[in-house]
Amino acid sequence: MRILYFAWLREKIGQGEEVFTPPASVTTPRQLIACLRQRGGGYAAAFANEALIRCAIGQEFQPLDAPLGAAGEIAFFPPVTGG
Amino acid sequence: MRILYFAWLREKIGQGEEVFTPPASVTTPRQLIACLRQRGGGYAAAFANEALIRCAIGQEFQPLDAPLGAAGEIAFFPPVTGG
Amino acid sequence: MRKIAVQPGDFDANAELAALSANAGGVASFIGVVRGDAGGRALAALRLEHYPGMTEKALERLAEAAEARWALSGCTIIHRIGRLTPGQNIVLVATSSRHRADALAATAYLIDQLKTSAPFWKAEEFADGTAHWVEARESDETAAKAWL
Amino acid sequence: MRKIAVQPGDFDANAELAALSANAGGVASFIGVVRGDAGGRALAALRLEHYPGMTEKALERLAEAAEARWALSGCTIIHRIGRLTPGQNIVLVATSSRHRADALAATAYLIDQLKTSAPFWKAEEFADGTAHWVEARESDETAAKAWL
Repeated sequence: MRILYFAWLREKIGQGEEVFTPPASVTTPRQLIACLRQRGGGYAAAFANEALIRCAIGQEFQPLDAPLGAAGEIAFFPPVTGG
Repeated sequence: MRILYFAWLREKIGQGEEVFTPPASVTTPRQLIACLRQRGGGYAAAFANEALIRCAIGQEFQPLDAPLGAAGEIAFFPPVTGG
Repeated sequence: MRKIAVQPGDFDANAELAALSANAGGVASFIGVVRGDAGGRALAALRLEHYPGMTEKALERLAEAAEARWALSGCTIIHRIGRLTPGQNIVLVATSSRHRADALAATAYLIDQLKTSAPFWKAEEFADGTAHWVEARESDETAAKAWL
Repeated sequence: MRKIAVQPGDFDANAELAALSANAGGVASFIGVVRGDAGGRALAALRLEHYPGMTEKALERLAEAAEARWALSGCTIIHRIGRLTPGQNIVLVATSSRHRADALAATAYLIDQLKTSAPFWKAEEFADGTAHWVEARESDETAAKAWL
């Protein structure tokens, strides 16, 4: 699974992209966040407050409790601020 | 008094502007229209249907029954269609 | 900043919008363009007549009303007159503001009001040589009154 | 006609609006510009980051939604990315239609939706060298939802 990070999540984690295979028990973005947070350091800081995290699965906005399914690409980022 | 005509009023009357001193009994644009209509010809054609006539006194839109007062300039025209 | 102009020549939208953008968060605009047809018939040109003197006053008044109602940093109204062919610009209304909602609303307001309260008249020249004066549209009255 | 672009470079508003005006009665647009200050502090620049691939899809979807809701003859969305200084353009949203109300409403809709549903993020760089990521505004959420 390819995981992308944008804006301050990217900065706190220290990279914009990584490949990661979560345990089979991880079936939602929220569970993936919990799993990544356990790595501590930048991950713990980036994912400290779930209320500020949004995600996209396969380049579509999804709630944190959506099924990950067989997603090849998931992205985490703060609420968008373009325009 | 300077009277101006625009759009099809100008075309029917055959001129865009004239100087005219109405009788003292003429105190509103509607009365001025009645007075001009009596000239017949283009004036009668231009002023045949008062519902289509709008006016400005001193370059301000006014209803046909507004007081002419000491207006130096009055204009008659159809409803506006700019933009 | 306010700019009002009534002119035969075209305007430079880039330059006008750039002039408005200084210290604004956003610039909203509307450009009216001569269509290629009217009532199902091919149009050769529009002829635009106005009431010199009164037009400028009426447009200044509209700009004042918009500036009173919304927090604008700038307001530009340019209306062309004379003979204009299909595809040519007729009118530019543009406003700038710190927050986009003000500029978007003020621009819609100004073009709606201009249609019913600035002394311009349009005649349509058709490809077959005939011409007629455009009649005022009820829908324009309705749009202008919706802001009251 | 639909044009969607995400690019570091500036856009030519004249050219974009002229391209939309063919066979339309009117062209409405909104241009977002980098302000000179934020929260009372002098701004040196904005840095704009996006999610390549997803952004273009999100903007296409917004254009589709606007085209379904209003009678548009054209729709253009250009959003810049990278480092932009005060006074520079950030985004152009422009639509054209036969009747002005469609273009005016669709333009306001598109910029309101873009603010909450296209994956762009802004960081503010201040004159004193500090920088921070802009937080999403409640008012943008409210504006976007008002169209539902």
